[in-house]
Amino acid sequence: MSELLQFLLSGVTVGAVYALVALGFTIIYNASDVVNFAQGEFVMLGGMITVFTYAAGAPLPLAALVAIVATAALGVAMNKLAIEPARGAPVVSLVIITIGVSIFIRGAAQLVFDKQIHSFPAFSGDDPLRILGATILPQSLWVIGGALAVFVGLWLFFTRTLLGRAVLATSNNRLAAQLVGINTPFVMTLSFALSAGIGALAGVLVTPITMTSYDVGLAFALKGFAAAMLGGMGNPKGALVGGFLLGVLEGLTAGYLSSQYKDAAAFIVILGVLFFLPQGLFGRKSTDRV
Amino acid sequence: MTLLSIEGLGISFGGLKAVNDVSFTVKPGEIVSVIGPNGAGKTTLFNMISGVYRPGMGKVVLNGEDVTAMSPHLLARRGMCRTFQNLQVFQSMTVLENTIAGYHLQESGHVLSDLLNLPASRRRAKAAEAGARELLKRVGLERAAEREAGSLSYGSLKRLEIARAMALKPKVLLLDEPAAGCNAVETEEIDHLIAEIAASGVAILLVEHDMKMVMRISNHIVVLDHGEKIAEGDPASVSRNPAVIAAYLGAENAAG
Amino acid sequence: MKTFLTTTALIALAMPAMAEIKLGASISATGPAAFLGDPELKTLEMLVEDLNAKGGINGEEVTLIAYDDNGDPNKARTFATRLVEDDEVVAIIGGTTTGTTMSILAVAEDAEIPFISLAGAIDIIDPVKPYTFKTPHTDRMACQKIFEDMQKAGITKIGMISGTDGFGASMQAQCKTVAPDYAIEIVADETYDPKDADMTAQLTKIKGTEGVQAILNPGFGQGPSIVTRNYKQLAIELPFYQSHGVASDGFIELAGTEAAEGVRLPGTALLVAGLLAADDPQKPVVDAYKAMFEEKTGTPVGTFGGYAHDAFLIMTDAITRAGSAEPAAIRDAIEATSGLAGTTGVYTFTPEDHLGLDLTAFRMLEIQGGKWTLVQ
Amino acid sequence: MRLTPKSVTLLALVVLIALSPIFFPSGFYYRIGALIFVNALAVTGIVILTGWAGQISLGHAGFAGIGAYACALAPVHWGIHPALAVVLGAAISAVLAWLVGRPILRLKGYYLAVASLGMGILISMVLNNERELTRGPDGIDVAELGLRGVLKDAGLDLSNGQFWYFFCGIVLILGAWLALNLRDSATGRALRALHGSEVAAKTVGMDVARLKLQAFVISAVYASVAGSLLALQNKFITPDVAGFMHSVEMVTMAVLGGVGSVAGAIFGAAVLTLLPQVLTVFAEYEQLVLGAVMVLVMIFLREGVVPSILRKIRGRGE
Repeated sequence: MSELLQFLLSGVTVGAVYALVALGFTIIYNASDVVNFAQGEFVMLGGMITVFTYAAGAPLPLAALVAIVATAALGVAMNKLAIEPARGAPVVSLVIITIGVSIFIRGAAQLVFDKQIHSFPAFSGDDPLRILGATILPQSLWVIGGALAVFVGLWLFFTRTLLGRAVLATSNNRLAAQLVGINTPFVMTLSFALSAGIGALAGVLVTPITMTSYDVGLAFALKGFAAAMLGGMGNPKGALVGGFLLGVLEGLTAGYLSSQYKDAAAFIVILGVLFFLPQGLFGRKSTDRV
Repeated sequence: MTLLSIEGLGISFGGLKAVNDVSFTVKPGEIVSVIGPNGAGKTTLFNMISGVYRPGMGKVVLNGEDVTAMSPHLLARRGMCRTFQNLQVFQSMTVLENTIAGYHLQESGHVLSDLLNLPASRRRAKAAEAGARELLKRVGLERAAEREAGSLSYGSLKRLEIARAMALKPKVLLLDEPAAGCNAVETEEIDHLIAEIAASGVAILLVEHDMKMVMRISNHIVVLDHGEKIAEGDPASVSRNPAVIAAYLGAENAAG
Repeated sequence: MKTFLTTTALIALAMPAMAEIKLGASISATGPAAFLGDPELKTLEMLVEDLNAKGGINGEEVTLIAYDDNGDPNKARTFATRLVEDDEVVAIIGGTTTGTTMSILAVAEDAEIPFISLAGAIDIIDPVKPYTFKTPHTDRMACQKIFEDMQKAGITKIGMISGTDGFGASMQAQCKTVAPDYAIEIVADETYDPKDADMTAQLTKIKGTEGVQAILNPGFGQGPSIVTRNYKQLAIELPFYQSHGVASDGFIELAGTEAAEGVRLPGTALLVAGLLAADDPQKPVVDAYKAMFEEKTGTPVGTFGGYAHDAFLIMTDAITRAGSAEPAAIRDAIEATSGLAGTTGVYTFTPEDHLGLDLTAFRMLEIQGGKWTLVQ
Repeated sequence: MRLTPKSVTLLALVVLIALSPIFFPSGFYYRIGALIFVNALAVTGIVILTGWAGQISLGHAGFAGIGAYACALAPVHWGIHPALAVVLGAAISAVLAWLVGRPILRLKGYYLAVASLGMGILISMVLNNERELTRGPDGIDVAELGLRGVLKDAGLDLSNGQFWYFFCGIVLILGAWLALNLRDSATGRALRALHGSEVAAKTVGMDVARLKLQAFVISAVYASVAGSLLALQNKFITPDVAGFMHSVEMVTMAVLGGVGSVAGAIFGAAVLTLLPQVLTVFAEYEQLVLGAVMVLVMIFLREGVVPSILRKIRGRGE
């Protein structure tokens, strides 16, 4: 029983990491239909900038804030320099562009920072909390809490605020959005800033658990992408559920079947879900308009 | 002798009945037009008949066979083809290639034969090209054969779509607003083309806004409003039908 | 395409013409093995500079032509071909991973160019190939060293949790092969992906396995640090062994002093420089390298940079003794190396042994109070 | 004979492959040439799948992995000649593509991307984890093809580098010929048509699902043969050949050069294969440059380098 609980807690910890990354994908996708494969690099930057700012003597909260703001600014720059100029390009070109940006950021990070592995102290210490014989680190609660908070924030943003609806409107029909007076360039800028900021926040929260180095981005991006697609791209609920589902699946597979093939189990489930629900669990259904 | 028979066809989107219980028939060589105000459900009806949407109720019977919700490529094999209101040409292919694409069923052999460029593949490709050039001549596009389809004018694209559909030698041809966006001269050209195709024994089902054209060429007219069939008959009787006049006037008043 | 080829040709030609002895290197300075390759490349560059400042070898300057293979074996093979055919080097150092090493090895053997590898697998030198040598202990030796220690403590049943990267997977396989020699049974065998965030599921499974007396974690990078923290999180009381893959101060820092307490691993003299006896043959070379590397890079020395140091040391020693920069002469001189103290151990090559180290070169270390200590 | 674009491409390819060695300053360039040809072969498959049929795959390296490991394993375990192992690998890849393609090709855009990504990761995971069979991440030796020896006995003595240069070159010419045949055939036209408008393709009788599947299978065979050639040439292979980054590399080569054209694919393969060789002096900046090139080409030469340049030339000519 405590074993099962431990597997679940392990899965939830990992799942919260995936969910946080997946949530970052949602906003940019909603505003521009672009799946940003550089999202993982935002997570890396969040961790690395915090590490180096903290090492330079700044208090941890300030270092984290610097990282989030700097990464958000970088997100805006990415939009202006790489995404806006490629408006209307086919999906495969956009995939290449965002992968190109991610390779670029990684290349820059290895020059600006270093190639070592880094970490910083957990926010609330390292003493594990015990629940019915199973344990969880306080930092995991920070990550889970972060994922939930970002989810609630996004959900309120998209459903309750004018700006959030403007983002959705821009995604549905850019021209129409412009016609009703939505400042679409601003919406795009905002979405990239938010996505990058959320990615950096994820990096800040998970680094005490997973550590960070210049090349952790790709792994985050792939798992976050998979989680987001599992849930249905563009839907914050999908990202949250997809992330936790993926994590718990991995935890249970590692615990009960084979740790070697836990990633396989995750991808087989994704393939299975897409077979029956081609838009993911909560994705928007689309019909051909002719 | 009925070729195509629509029996009680209907569909709803999110609880809203877009088309409800529509029935009519088309005979070979006959031109049947479906008219109605904007949003009456004409294109939706077309999409159901041509297998793009799955109907919620009713049947489509082609040549005595139930073909309801059958995939468009299987309908094509059974002799049904269509054009699109919002143009579905293969933009980055040449005009000639677009037309040859219409010969797909006659032209396609085994993929290995295509890879190796075997004589059989070459022969079929040559035959398709010859046929396509002939068709382009018929619709007056032979001079544009090597141009990229995306560079053609709207009217030319409409004719290209018809040429592509004719390449299939269909028994039933569904034309969704073939004259929309065309000027008077172009409309008249299309007008003639349609009459010619019908004369060769093809059953034609037409959605069209240009009332003059509809009245001129149709043998039979079906009128839709709010997804329901409100009238049907020859052009003269339909144009006198009070329900039809009310629907159109109502629509125009609402729009105006 | 032609213009590109000419561009490469020009760049190749633009290499300094004054070079006397050309040494080649293909190192994984970026990519998944950058953690290992980065200090290796820095070490080589630093040592070449230092050597030339001291007047080179037999009065001749040494030029290092180093390529970064990203840890991709295919690229490594291409760079090895380039080193041999285009740069015409007399010897090659490199192959950060076993995969890249195997690629370079084929080229070097074909061209009869001496090659010293920095990777762990025993397959590299077993069977012996005429031109291939290596400096790190084999992963099999690491297993043996650990199992020796376990045997002393009366441990017979262990659980393993290994990384799925080349390093972890190779050591996992070797440990399974040699375990019976030490009457040790592997009762639980789990793995994790190098980028995984949490290994408590695997550890819980091992912990719950009947009869486990100790746990061994072969791997490198951040994985072992996370495993170590999870170990503490789950309050597992069993003896915990890590591999030489994490033998650097960085590991203690990342895992945390508390979690790392009591962890044992087979390491090299480099980690315990301060604890070496004054008459230890390795002391001078270890102290010198540690001082130079830490001053130059500002980062603590690790086992992997030490491998590159030793390869360079063996190579330059052999060229000096050969009195010639002919590949065949260098090869013969390397094979005749005897009693040469490096950071990893004291090397003595023979025609049957192209590793030149034995188990004594490994020192069993234990972390206590955030410091490495020697297990007596 | 009329000079069609097809014969121009093939002729240029033959001339380039035959004459380039005249300018090689050292034997190393044969190696680079052979690598370019192998990459170009795999990328030609991507042109068929992505350029013509418009379907994305982020998992094609998986098929390269199957081709490569067929050559590593079949000769050892079943005593099959390496040349036959290439065919066996291609057959396995084709069957797998056929089985996997049926469900996943129903997906569109990013959903297809993630599904193909999953497929590639599963293949690479099997190669990494089934140590008993594949010897795991450290890689496995591959048998000698033996053709070079046969040629030598026949009086044609080529160095290892030369042999693989010309052998891969000939296979590439063959692959390009097949692809160009396909392009202008009924199947190729149908693939390009369904890319333009799936619904219109259906209405003219094209079996869209079947066509996509054919493109998927053909491109899988291209990737598989490329993987085999790489393994045979290196006489050693690791699971990296099936890794995600290799899949991305294939797509990048195709898109940079021009995903709609075989010539573009070959150009893209050449550029990306040469890039790390040109940048060795600035190895630290390699990633930076690669990333920047990817972004800039996609923004300023949207259709890829070759088609964009051809269009400019033609535009000026008119």
